[in-house]
Amino acid sequence: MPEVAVRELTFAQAVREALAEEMRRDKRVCIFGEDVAEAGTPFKVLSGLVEEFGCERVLDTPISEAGFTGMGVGAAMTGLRPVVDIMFGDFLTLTMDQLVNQAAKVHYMSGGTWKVPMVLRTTLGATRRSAAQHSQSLHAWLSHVPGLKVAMPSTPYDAKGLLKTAIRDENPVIFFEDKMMYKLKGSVPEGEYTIPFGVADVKREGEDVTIVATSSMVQVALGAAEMLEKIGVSAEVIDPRTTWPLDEKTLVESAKKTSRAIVVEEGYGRYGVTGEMASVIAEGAFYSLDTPVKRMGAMHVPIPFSPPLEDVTVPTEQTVFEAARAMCGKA
Amino acid sequence: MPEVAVRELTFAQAVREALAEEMRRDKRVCIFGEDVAEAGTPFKVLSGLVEEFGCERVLDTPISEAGFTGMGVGAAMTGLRPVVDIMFGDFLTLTMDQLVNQAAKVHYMSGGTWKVPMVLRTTLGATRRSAAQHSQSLHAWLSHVPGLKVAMPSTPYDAKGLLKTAIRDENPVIFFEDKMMYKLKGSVPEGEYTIPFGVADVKREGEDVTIVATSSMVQVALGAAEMLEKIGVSAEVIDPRTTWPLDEKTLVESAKKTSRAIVVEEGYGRYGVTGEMASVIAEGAFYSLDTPVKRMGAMHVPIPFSPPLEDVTVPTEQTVFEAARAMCGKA
Amino acid sequence: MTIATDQARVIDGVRAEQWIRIYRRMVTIREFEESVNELYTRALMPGLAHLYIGEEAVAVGICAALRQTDYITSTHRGHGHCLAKGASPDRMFAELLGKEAGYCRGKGGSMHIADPATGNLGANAIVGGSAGIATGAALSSKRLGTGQVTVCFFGEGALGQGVLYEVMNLAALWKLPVIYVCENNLYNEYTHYSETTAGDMLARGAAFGVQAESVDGQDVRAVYAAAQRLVERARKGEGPTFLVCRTYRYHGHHVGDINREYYRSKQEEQEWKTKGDPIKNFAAWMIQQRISDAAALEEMQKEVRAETKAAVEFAIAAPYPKPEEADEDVYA
Amino acid sequence: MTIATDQARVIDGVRAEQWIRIYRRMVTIREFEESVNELYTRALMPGLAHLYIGEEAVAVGICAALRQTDYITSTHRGHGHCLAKGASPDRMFAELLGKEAGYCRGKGGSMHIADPATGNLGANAIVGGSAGIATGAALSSKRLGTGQVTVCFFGEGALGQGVLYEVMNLAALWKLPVIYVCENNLYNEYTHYSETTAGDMLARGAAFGVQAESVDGQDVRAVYAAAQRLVERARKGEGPTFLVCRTYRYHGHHVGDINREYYRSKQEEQEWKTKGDPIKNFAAWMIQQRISDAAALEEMQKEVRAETKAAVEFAIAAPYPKPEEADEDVYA
Ligand SMILES: Cc1ncc(C[n+]2csc(CCOP(=O)(O)OP(=O)(O)O)c2C)c(N)n1
Ligand SMILES: Cc1ncc(C[n+]2csc(CCOP(=O)(O)OP(=O)(O)O)c2C)c(N)n1
Ligand SMILES: [Mg+2]
Ligand SMILES: [Mg+2]
Repeated sequence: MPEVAVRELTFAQAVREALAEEMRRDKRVCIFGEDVAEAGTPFKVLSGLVEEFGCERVLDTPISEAGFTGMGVGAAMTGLRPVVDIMFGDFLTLTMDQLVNQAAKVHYMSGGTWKVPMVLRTTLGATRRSAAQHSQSLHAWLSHVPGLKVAMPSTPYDAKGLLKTAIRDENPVIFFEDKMMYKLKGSVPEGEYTIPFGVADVKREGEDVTIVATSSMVQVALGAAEMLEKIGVSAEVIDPRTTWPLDEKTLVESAKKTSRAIVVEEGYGRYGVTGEMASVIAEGAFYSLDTPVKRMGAMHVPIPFSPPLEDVTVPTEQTVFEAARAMCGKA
Repeated sequence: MPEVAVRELTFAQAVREALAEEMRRDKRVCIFGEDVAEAGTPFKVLSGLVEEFGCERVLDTPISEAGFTGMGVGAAMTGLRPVVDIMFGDFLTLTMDQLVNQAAKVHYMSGGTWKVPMVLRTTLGATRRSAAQHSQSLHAWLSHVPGLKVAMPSTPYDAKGLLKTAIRDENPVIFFEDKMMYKLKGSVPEGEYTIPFGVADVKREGEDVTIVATSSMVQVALGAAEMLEKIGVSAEVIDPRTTWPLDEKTLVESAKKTSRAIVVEEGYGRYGVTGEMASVIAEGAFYSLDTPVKRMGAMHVPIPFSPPLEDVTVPTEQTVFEAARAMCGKA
Repeated sequence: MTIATDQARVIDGVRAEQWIRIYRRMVTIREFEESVNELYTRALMPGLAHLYIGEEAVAVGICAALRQTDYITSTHRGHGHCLAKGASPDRMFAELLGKEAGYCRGKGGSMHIADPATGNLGANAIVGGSAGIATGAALSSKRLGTGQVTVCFFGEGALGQGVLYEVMNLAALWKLPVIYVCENNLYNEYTHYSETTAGDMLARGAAFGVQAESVDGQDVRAVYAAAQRLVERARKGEGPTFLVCRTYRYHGHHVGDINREYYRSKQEEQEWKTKGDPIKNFAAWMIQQRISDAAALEEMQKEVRAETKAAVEFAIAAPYPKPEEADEDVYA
Repeated sequence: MTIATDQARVIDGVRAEQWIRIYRRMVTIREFEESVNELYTRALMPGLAHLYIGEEAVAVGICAALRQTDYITSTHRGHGHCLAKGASPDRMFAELLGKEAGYCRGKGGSMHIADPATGNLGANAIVGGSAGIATGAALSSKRLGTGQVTVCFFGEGALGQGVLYEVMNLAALWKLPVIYVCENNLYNEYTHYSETTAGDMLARGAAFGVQAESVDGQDVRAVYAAAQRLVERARKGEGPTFLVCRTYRYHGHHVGDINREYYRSKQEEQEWKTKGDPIKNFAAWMIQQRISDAAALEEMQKEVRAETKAAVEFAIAAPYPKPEEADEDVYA
């Protein structure tokens, strides 16, 4: 095997590299969204792409989330591979009809004849002091909908590999990036790799408690695991990487092994991802669990602006650490 | 106490009576939506209201779900008590920004100064042979969102009492009616009553297994309970009536008593209501459960048109019966 | 043979066979829909359906100007569009009855007929729901240089949906080969369009940079002429257009909408049927122009009727999908 | 005292005090926004903010024609609207710093200032997000017969959002007392509006039956005159209007948008600032008309600056809300 150079890239760079590689590989791949071209998005994630691929393939749109998402569906059905950019995950509210009544159902309703190989990239995540309409993590909604796939990378490495898989998938994929992770660095090998959907990644092995986390909460969980190690608790951190398809087996097996599980999520705690994953574990590891699965999601409030308020609405290394410590009976 | 006449009303009549009573009581209450006036909606739920209250208070709108839902928010903030009619729950996709980024957040974002006393009535439920865009049960999405309340009546009695409470509530309430229940009859006392939110109703007492169900699935659960009785299984049927606020205590206490629980729902089984309720029970009744909580939701597919396909996508008396029987170890 | 048409609607170079094909398509749609109504009345069809009777000239006039590889998107009232674009009645009926042999293997039903072979991107049960898809298809054609044109059919009720204006704006900005065809049959379900539509309909295209015009939707020759012009324009890369077709649905909003007098008068219905019938008027013109004669047209009608009957029988006899198929086709 | 204005913009009966009040509001906004920028630069403000500098004449000209009980809705770039409608700078700064004393108890921040006392239904961080709310408020006023008028402010970027047309159509059908004020400052974030807006802007109102006009948004007298006319029209029950104000933002899209040359030239910015400054031009006119003189205006500016400074200090000193407040105010 040839040696593969591994570099440190930021999360944003990894996303950009995945897009650039796929656009070089496949002329049908194109990007559209607001301020994606010269501006390269407000987060500068796409900087440089319009220069390389031209404004025929990187298209600035009006502020018409429903309209251009719908166009993504039609374009995907007819030969392009659009990557639609929705600047903030909060604006998914405007695209739900196109995603749920159209994109997710076209293949099924047409008896399997039409396909929608489209990717919709958007953000999630709070603590940016952006208040209630720019801080939500709404991935539970999309995970609820058959016909969609949902990817939630937690590292630069995963971001690149999962995005390439998403672009090559024949189905609509919603790709969530935590806006607070764009500057996070991690090693990313040069050259080609993809990461299959539906395969959880054990980010850290452990024996005493399983922490299942998604997106940036994986980083939080890893931080908590370090703290736990210092008090003699060995935490296993599992990242499902895609909420749909969901790798139930890995979640369940880990919980069986540790007999304790916590689900950490930045989406709202009620009627969302924590409920699903906790149920899967509670059912699959029923006879092994020492204690109920603990769910930690965002507080059931619109995200407040004020820092001291916002900071208490989402799980942190400290709160995860404390929950795990209590669960493991360490005072 | 004066004797109260009890009549049999259909679910649709109960809804209409609640609206008529509230409109008589409070001049600020008004209705808007598509074909709500002379047509009285395609389901004829509102027939007669425009005749009594006039077209100033029962307003036909263009096909602009986002627009008139948004107007509901503004009207509610400024002195009206609008009841917005969204013909099919599937069209909620078009209103999500107005409901989630506006209605749900106005009170909070304004630091408690503005209020949105608005009701949005819509439908859920499959098996009407209406295919994938007219059959969804999307209440999990709204239940996920802080700032909204969600009511899901299962009988004519509950429909009337919950709707009156919804109209008097100072918050946005999403009110789901199963379109297949509109002709269901049940006794409804004449005159004034309301039903508080967040109080589950034990629709049938039992000892061996708890069946938690919402909306028309309560009727399915009751049917299954009858079948179970014949084989010597005593099922308790619990109807939370509102998914938010959720009466966790009643769910948990019942499961503690019976040591077995099934959650039956017409929403999709993944990342939705079954996960939430199963988690609540699995956690609260952890030390009492004999067996994992069983989740029964709609199959993870867009609802198909063809009757033999559609019929297998949602729980039925038979499938609930079988699940409960297996759970109770009856062959 | 080239036909000289009357002053108002000159279309040069249309051959007699083409007019006859057009006529046959219109009759096919009418017969199809009459059978749907009957299937419903006989309780043989699950659910409901929205009949296209009265509006045949629109779908047929437009689709006659399209190539097989051109795209259409359709609506809840979509049977006419699908047939006009080339769908065959037997598989359509099979779909309406929820049978495996249907265009969607029974999964779509009346409101979701789709067919890649005839460029049918799918009917859509969300009012305005296909505007994005149609515009996106036009983007593909432009980017891939295929020369295809997309027609987006919708009722005037869809003018209430904002997404339509979002994509019209985009189509104009990007000069996409898409034609927005508004079928103004006067009613959004049970409400007259004048109660739901302020301002000027044509101005709604123009305001977004989309060239707008209107046409008598009961006159297939006029529709065809307009379509040819707009399709050519689109194919040449001159951008999107908006065509409002004035038409009328003879039946209820759906097959179950029998008592309509609270929203429209019997007299109004009668007038449209007698004065504005697209099939009768076109037949009269063809006879007058000696493109055909009464006997030949009657013969054709009989043929179509027999074909339709056979298609219905095929569909009734066809098997249902197996329940296990419910979770196939969710993912590609 | 009645002022004779120049030909093009006759407003009879405006008293000198009113012009002076208007001027003071504009200066207040400018000073407020300069301080916001400074708070950001000094890292004293959490998050970002979108400055209104350069556009003061629009908010002030419009709101000067409104009563306190009239409603407005605002945008992400909302400080100017809120102040023009009567908000006080101290509680605004407190909100921007996330303090308990802020208009929203710190829960809203820069983009969500709301205030029932001044009829401010709230700023909105969803582009186009307040169009429904504004139109609904107008429905209330009409139904309850209160005579209130609602102004819906938005940037030209919001013209991309379909919901705007949905509610314009409704406002026209129901003749609601609402004025849609489009602030065309030429840019949607980092993209020139000509790349996102096809057709004709004014036609977009007219197409939905909403009377449309445009005005020089840098000339507060012109804006005020137009507003008075449209407000009166709305109050008389004559229905909705659409007013496009041509204006310019001097700073970046938000406080962090420093390097702007990839989307607009320094020269363009310079031209607007020198030729089109709404405050300078209005000051010159007031002096020329002898409504005030340079010394008095300078004095006023000093006063405003001192008030602003005090307001900033108030906000900096004010306490944060307690973390336990995070789950208060979710439900009423
Ligand atoms: C988004 C949405 N809202 C409402 C409906 C219910 N609905 C179905 S057809 C219809 C009227 C459509 O009128 P129009 O567009 O004029 O088409 P027509 O039926 O006249 O052909 C309505 C309101 C729907 N299917 N989708
Ligand atoms: C629905 C939605 N889409 C995108 C954004 C991101 N965004 C914030 S401001 C803005 C540009 C707005 O331009 P315009 O309406 O002209 O207002 P201006 O900033 O020029 O005052 C965009 C795209 C948003 N806040 N909401
Ligand atoms: Mg119509
Ligand atoms: Mg702008």
